[in-house]
Formats: sequence, C-alpha cells, structure tokens
Amino acid sequence: MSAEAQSATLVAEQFEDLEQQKSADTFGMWLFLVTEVLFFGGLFCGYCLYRNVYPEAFEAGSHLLKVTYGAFYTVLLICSSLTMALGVRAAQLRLKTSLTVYLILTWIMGAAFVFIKLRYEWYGDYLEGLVPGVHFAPHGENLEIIHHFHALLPHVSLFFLFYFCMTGLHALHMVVGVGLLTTLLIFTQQGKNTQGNYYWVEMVGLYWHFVDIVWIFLFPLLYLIGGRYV
Amino acid sequence: MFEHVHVHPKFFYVKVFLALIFLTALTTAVAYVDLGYFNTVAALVIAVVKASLVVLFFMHLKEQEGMTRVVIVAAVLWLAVFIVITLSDRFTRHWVPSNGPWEGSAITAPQSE
Amino acid sequence: MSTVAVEAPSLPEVHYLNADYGWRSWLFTTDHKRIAWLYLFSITFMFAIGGLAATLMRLNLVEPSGLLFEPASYDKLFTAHGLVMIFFFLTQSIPTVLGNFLIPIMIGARDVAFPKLNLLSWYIYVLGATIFIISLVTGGIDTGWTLYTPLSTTYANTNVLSATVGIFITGFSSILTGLNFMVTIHKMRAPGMTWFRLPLFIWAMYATSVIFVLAMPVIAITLALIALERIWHVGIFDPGLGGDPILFQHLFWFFGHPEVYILILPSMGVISELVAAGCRKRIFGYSFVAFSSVAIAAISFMVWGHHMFLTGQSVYAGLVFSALSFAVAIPSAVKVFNWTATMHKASVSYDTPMLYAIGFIGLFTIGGLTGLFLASMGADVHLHDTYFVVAHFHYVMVGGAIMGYMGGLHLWWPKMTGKLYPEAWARFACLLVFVGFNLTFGPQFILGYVGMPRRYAVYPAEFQVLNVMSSAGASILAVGYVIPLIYFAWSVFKGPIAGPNPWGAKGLEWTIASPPPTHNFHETPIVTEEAYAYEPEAAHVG
Amino acid sequence: MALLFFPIHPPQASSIAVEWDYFFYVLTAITVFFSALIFGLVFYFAIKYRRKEKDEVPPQNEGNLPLELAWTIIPAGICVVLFVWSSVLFIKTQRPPANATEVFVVAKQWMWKVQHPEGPREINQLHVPVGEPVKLTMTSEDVIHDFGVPAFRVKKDVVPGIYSTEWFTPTEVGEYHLFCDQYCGTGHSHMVGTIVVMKPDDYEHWLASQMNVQPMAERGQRLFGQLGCNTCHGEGAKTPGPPLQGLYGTEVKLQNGQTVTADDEYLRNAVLGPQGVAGYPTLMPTFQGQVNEEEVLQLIAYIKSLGPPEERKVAKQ
Repeated sequence: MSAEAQSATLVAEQFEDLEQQKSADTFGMWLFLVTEVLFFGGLFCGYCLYRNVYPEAFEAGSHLLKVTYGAFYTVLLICSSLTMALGVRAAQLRLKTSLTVYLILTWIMGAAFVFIKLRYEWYGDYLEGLVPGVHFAPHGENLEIIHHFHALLPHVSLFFLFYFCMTGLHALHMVVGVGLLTTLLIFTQQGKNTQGNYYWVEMVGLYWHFVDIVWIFLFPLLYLIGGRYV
Repeated sequence: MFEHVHVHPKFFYVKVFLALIFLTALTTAVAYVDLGYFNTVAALVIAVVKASLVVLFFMHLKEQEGMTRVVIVAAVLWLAVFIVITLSDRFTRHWVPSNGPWEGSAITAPQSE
Repeated sequence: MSTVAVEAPSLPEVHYLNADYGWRSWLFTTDHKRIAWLYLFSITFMFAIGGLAATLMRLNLVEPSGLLFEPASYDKLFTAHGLVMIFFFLTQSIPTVLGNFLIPIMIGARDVAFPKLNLLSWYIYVLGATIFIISLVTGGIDTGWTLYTPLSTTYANTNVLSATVGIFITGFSSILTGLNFMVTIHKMRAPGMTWFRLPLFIWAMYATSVIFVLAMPVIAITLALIALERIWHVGIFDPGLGGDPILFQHLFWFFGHPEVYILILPSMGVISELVAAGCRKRIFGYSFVAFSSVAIAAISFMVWGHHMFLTGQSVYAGLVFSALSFAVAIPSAVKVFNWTATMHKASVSYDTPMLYAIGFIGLFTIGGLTGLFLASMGADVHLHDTYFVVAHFHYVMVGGAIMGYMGGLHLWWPKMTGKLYPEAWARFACLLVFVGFNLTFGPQFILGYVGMPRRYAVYPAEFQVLNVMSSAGASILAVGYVIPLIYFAWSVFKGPIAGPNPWGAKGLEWTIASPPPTHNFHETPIVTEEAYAYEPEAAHVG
Repeated sequence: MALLFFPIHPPQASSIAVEWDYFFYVLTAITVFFSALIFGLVFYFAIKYRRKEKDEVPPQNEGNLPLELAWTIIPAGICVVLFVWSSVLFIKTQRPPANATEVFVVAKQWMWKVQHPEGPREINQLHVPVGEPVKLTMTSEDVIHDFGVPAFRVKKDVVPGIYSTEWFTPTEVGEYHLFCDQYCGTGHSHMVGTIVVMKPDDYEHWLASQMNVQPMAERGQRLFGQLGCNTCHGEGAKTPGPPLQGLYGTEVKLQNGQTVTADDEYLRNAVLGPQGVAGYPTLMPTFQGQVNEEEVLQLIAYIKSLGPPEERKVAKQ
C-alpha cells in the first residue's frame, strides 16, 4: 500500500512507527496543557485569595466591567471551538476544502476576539482610568458604588490588576493560537493535514479548546459574580 | 493505521455547542439575580460543567488513553490543593489556638488583668 | 554474567562523538547524547560562577567584621550563589546531563520523544543564563534567592528585573525538559521494558519530570507578577495597596519546595544505580524504592508551608504542613534503609562511584534527619533562618544532590567518552570532597543552634572560630571539585580505553559500545529481564 | 559552656528555652542514633563484603516485606510522636499569657524601634524585667523583618501590614543578642540589638530614669486632636462617627454585614483604610501616609485607654 510508504516519511527517526509518534505527540500536548493549567493557576490562586479578602471591592470592580463584552466573547469562543472541532473532524475524514473553511472561520473568530478585546474593551477601560496601580482613578460610568465605598479604591485596583493579568495572559494565548491556525492553514494548502496525519490539526485543536476553557472560567469570575445586581 | 479512528457525526458537536450556548445564557441570567453566596456557587458549577463538556467531547478526552486522564485529573487536583491550602492559611490566620488539655497553669497565666 | 573486559578493549570505529564534525554538528544536533554534553559544559560554567561566589562568601566570613566586602557586595554574592546554584546548576545537573544521556539508552530508545524540543530547551537555558549573567555583571541582585516581597518588588534597587527575566526564561527550559522526559518514558520504552523492569534512575527521573511539569509554571507566573509589581507598582504584594506579602511566599514555596525535590530525587535515582553497580546486586526492595520516589514527588507539593511557620501563617495551616513534612521523611528513610540493605552480603567495590554512593547515603541521612528539626514547628521557632537551615539544606543539596551527580558522572564517564579516568586521583578527590564538605557544613549546625542568622555579612565575634572552620572546609571542598575537572579533561585525550562495560554492571547502557553509536542501538533491544538481573557466580559457572 | 574555643550552646534565658532545649536534645539524639546506625552499617558492610575478586557476583535477593514494613512504620511512629510534641511546643510559643506586659516594636530598614506603654522609647534595645511575661506587638514599615532572640528560643517574622506577636518570660538577668533573622536588605546584618533583662527593682529604676516620658496613650491622645479625629469621634461632634469609648475588644458590625472584633489589627485597618461601620455614613478619609506605624500604635493605645469593653462609659481625660 502506498499509504505505508507515505507514512514512513512522516515518522521521525526516533519513533518506531506513526502510531507511536502520534500517541507521543498527543500525550506531549496534553502535558503541555497541564503546565498551562498551573501557569494560569498562580493567577487564579491570587484571584481567589483577594476576592475572598475584599469581596465588596471585587464586586464593585466587576460592576465596572461591561458584561456585554464578556458574554459576546464567550459566545464567540464557543463558536470558534465548534468550528475547530468540526475542522478536526474534517481532517479525520481527509476533506481538504471543509478543513480549510473551518480553519478560516476559527481564525476569523480568534482574530476578532483579540481585536475587539484590545481595540474596544481594553482601550475603553484605559480611557476610564481603570488601569491598576498608583494611577488607578476610575472616571467612567457606574461609579456610584465606588463613591459609596471610597476606601475600597485600592482594592478595586487589585481587581483590575487581576482582570488585566488574566485576560491579558488569555489574549496572549489567543494570539499564539491564531498564529498556529495560520501555520495550519498553510500546511493544509500544501495538503499535509488531509493525508492521514490529521493530528497536527487535532493538537492545535486541543490548544484552542483549552484557551476556550480558560475563558469559560474567566467570564463568570470577572464579569458576573456579585457584580451584576448591585 | 488511522482507519480505526472513530469519527463523530457533525450533529454530535452541534449538540455540545448548543449545550454550551445554553449554559452561557443561563450563567449570565443567574448572575442578575441576587442569590447571595449561591451566585458564586452557581457560576462555578456552570463553568465546571461547560469546561467538562469541552474537555470530554471537543477535546475527546473520553477517547484518550487512561494515562492522559490521570494526568488531567492530577493537574486539576494539584491546582485545587494549591488554592485551597493557600486560602485556608489566609482565613485561619487570626484564629488563636485554645487551651489544650496538655497545658498547665505555668504557661498560660490567668485570663484576667 | 559479568563481562569484565579481559582482552584490551578498543574504541568502536563510529560512535556519536565522531559521527560528525564541526561546530554545526554540535550546536544544531538533536542527538540526546550530544545535547547532554552541551548541558554539561554550560552547567559546569554556571557551577564555577556559583562556586566562586561561595568561595568569596566564605572568605569574607573569616573576619566577624567582613574580610573583603561591604554588606552590599556580600548580599549580592549570596544571592548570586543561591540563584545560580538552584536555577542554573542543580535543577539542570542530573536531569539534563545524565538524564539526557541515559534515559533513551536505559529504556532502549533511539532518542527522546522530541529531539528538537530537547535542543530548544538547551537554547532557552542558554538564553536565560546569559540574561542572568548579564544582570550579575552589570550590578547584581541582592534579594536572596527567595526574592521575598516587598523587598524584591519595592525596596531593592539592584537588577531584580533582568535577573527574574533570566530565571523566568530558564524555567521554560525545565518545563520542556520535564515534558519531554515524561513522554519519552511513557511512549518510547523498548518492547518488554515494563514499568517494573525500569532501572530506578528512570523512576526517579520520571518523578522529577512530574515536578518540573507541575511546579515550574507556578514560579514562572510568580516571577511575572514580581516584574509587574516592580514596573508598574500595581500593589499585588504591597500591603500599603491592600496586597498580601505572604501570598508571594505561598506562590514561591508552592514551587520552591517541590523544587528542592527536583534537586534531590534524580540524585536518589543515581545512587540506586551506583549501589546496584557497585554491589553487583539487585536493589533491595525495588518496588519500595520506586514508589517512594513517586510518593516523595506527590507529597512534596503539599509541604510548602513549612518555610512559613514564622511568617504569621495560620497556626492551623502550619499544623497541616508540619504533619505532611514529617510524612515526606518516611519515603526518604525507606530509600536509605533499602540502599543500606542492598550492601548486605554484596560484593562492594571501592571504585569511585561506589565511594560517592557511600558518602551520599551517610550525608543524606544527616541532611534528612536534620530536616525533621525544621519540619517540626516547635524546633523551627529557634532554628528558622539560622545557619542550621543553611547546614541542613547543604547536607541535602551538596552532600546529597552534588555527591550523586559526581558519582553518576564517574560511573557513566566511560560510557560517555569511552575513556577511563585515573582511579587513584578520583578516589582522592572523593575523599577531599567528603572531608571538606563535613568540615564546611558540620560547624554550621552548631552556629545555627547558637543563633547565628543566615545571610549576615558581619557577625558577633563569638561565632568566629566556627566560621573559620567552615571556611577552611570550603577551601578543601573547592580543591575536591577542581581535581575532577582536570582529570576528566585529561581522560578524554589520554585516558585508557574503557570498553563497553568497565564495571561489570547490568543495564541496557552497558550492552552497547562506549561511546554509543548515534542511534544507541543497532536493533531495537527486546527486554526479557528485570533491572539489575545479576547472575551469581554459581549460575555463571554452571 | 566554655569548654571549647567556641560556644556550643546559646544562653538559656527564658521559660520556653528550657522546654525547647529538651525537645532539641531528643531530636539530636534521634539524629545521632540513626546517622550512626546508617554510617556504621554502611562502613561495616563495605568492609565485610568488599569485592574480593574482579568478576565476583554475590547471591541475589528480592527484598523482604516484613523488613520493609518495619522501616516504614517505625520512622512513621517516631514522626507522629515528634509532630505532636513539636506542635504543642509551638502553640505555647504562639499564645501569650493574658497578664503579659505589652511592648510595641516597629521595624524598619535597618533598626528596631521599641515603645513601652509607659512611655520610654528605645532603638535597637529592649529593657525587660526578669520573671515577667512580655508580649511584643510588632509590625514593619517597609519589608519583612524577623525579631529573633536566640537566648529565649523565640523568633517571629515582622510583616508590613500585619501585627505579629511574640512572647517570652525571661528567666536570667543579662544582656542577650537581638537579631533580625529575615533577610531585609543591605543593612540586614547590622539590624541587631540587645535585650537587657533586669531585676524588677532595676527595671523600675530604669523606667523612672527615662526623662520626659509621656505614656503612649497620651501621645495618642495628642495625635487624635492634631489629626482632627475629634471632629467626628469626639464628644458631641457635629458629624457623628462611631464612638470610641469602650470600643476596644467589642464586636463591631460593619456595613457589609460582617461582624469583627475591635482588636489592634482592626483598629489599624480602620485608621489606614476605613471600612463602613453599620449605622454611620462612610465619610472617614484614609490616614495612610499621614501617620507612621508608631503613631498608629499610639492612637490604638489611646483608644484602648478609653476603657475596657465591660464599662461602656465615657472615660473623661
């Protein structure tokens, strides 16, 4: 079978066969995601601590965020996860055209996420003086709550510290993801992903879904909990 | 080689997708109702369910070998240990241990001034 | 079946060292054995820097008022010593040199699972180390290796930022190495190489890799937060802005304590190999030793608070941490007893690797037992942050980790180079290390008990005699480390040819030529026996 | 113990030191015993079973389950005993007796600033009477320090933003080292001082000899006026804030519904970053930056002097 010969060229020399290579690569990817869990974990730990120490301040901070953005991103990322999953399916079935379409859709949604986040949400936050630290001085909407508890101000700043760190780190991962998708698209055009070795697509998919999961937690933690009904 | 790989129908993914969208709407809606402490619980439970859906079905964890599952569980467990113990320190920091039965009056002087 | 060479051995015609020539063949190599060499050179360089800093520190402490330096310079020296030794030498030492060289060979693979990633790890390491060295020579850093906030974030005005960037980058090198090793051990084992046929070194390296993967990301994010706080003063660790400086210690030690097991676990693995080879005997209680490595790795993540008993940490959290810290002593004790029992009715060789192993067992026992003092909250009230702590962790890190590393280098040097080192010199150096080490750090236990705090550039006069003893020991120790450097270099060019199995030891690495061919095995080996399957003479003769 | 050229034993000058040393000796005995055991066995085996022929291979064995269990369970048992003992000892060191004399310590790079409630202030020195428990309430103005007294076998980190406490009962008259044990920057090794333990008479004499002393509470009262705290917290203030008389030690209900005890730490936070108290408008500005840690302690001393919780009556100054 020619597939046999073809796969032989795909196997790196340290592996016995494609099966071993695939399972090693996939396991490696999962391990990488584990390191990512703990990488974000440090921030989540800090967030949990301060949220419990300064609950009012964190709720006030959450109140200053625009939930529309958060919900929109969540839907956007879930959609992109769907197209990514369908992309992996297309690669499994060796459908080059559908794979390309799904990858482009995912790419567009990922890029849109990053663009909207930076251009509109973060820039808006910046204009409203929500950048944490010694210059923290909110002057946008919904500030009654802060005026009510003006002593909370430094602690609200802590909330925004976590907000920027966590969403920033997440956005950084999105940028990397979009880069990976670009590479995948090029490979797909060269026909590399639809000849049986779909697992490159699968691994980028794993990464993409992981980044989606991080957002699934960030959305309620930052935009929702306690901040909506005050 | 890869012929035995299991390919799910498209609808399989769409079902998961719809569930995720529904849960997103649900968590947002719940956040607008003041349930006190329960708001946090609800938000976290929904987030965990959503994450599990993604991991199990989009990421095919269900079809991964046992070791991968162990690794994922271990990572989450480790993170939980990390956060729980750190928080437990912060919130018991002001607890002063009470008198133990082992203590004589030599160390703890009478409690009045 | 002992295969001690009878006829004069000769080098194989083609092996990994002469398969290719030129700097490109080294700097762009993906051969795990050559990458091991790249690491060996770079970490030896870092060890020299860290050792130099230690020598200068000990020299300074000869006088109570400081012989050479102002406190500001002394502070930079001990910070450089700690950071270099922990992050740029010990973390890499056994995993990246011996681990890289041996893991694929021991499990019967052609290479690690991701050879390019392996090389990338080295480049990341070099990048991080370079940035760190630049930050040292352009002014240094004076926060102590623990980088406690708010000192490191607000008050120190040295190169904290560039140094943390260097460490941050290096951390990713370790993460990738750990990931690579885990996948290799899981997926690349030769047919028949089941988990319980693995050499104990592999078990130890596996446990270490787990810690790399789980702990290193946390220090990365912690360092990033330090950088953030230093640049923008966002207040996360600043009590004035509502931050909690103790949170930093949690984040740091959640990484930091597993980190010290990253340093000692590989060494324990090496010692198992040294004892087995030096005694020609299966390790007593193989599965207990194997599982104790895993147990140590697991518990090591839940004991970090014993560094914080006196920080104002909750007494209740302290109790949990203390109990778990005692618990981690037990698997370590199990290992020591098993190594000792292995020597019972064995054939104990006096070759240098076995001498290092004997030294390790004794010194690690002392290091481990003195750890009990610090795991108990009551004793820690007095001993915390004194020289007792310094002595304790040097018994584990130097008496343990470095003894293991040196012993391992001596055992596998013939495999790595195909040449033998001069045995007499090696034994002499080992003796010097043992004596010098005890003279250096033994008195520090007393110093700590008497109350001398660590990180003091000047100290009350009554501590002088003990400090002079310690400094004298350090100079002997330094000589003990320089001698191997010389004879190892000599042996590469002039050493006698070793042959494939100079020790008559068991294990896949001894079945192939020394130095091994590029892909280790001409045919994938099929493993049919357990590790350390030494066959007694009777069976052999019959 | 001056048997040798160097000290091998720190002075034993507090009530805890005796207990501590006892525990330490037991630990040392265990360490010496097991180290000697392992060293002895290793050397004995190394000599007795040395390799006699070049290609000798000894008989093999697999291990021994009872032996494995023995050396797992025996160390575990020892560990349990040590854990319980050490934890009891530790808890004793963490809970000051109620009748302890209070002394306030503020650490900064690189000195120890000590205030006695009676008024005397010291730098890098602490005078205490022998035989009486002393409780230190400590905080830092900058980085983390550590107040360590080897002769008393006590130490505790001094953390900015937190009041940490440490206590001891000196048992021997003399002068002892005070060390900063937590690395705190360039001057770390110069952040040392002396603890002077005096006979009670001498101590009284020393207290009396301190010139121009004003008790901490009085200083606090003066500050109270200077900072304008009277405007809201004084008697018959126009914009009423919560009354402070008899506040110390009582339960305070906050606007967020929580109830906290008005202890030192709460009062410090209330001065530096006020939280709304239930029933009052949140008008109070933060005093962060306007008062230093020593002054906060004086304010607290003043509030404390306004009467114990039982008697909610106005203490007229």
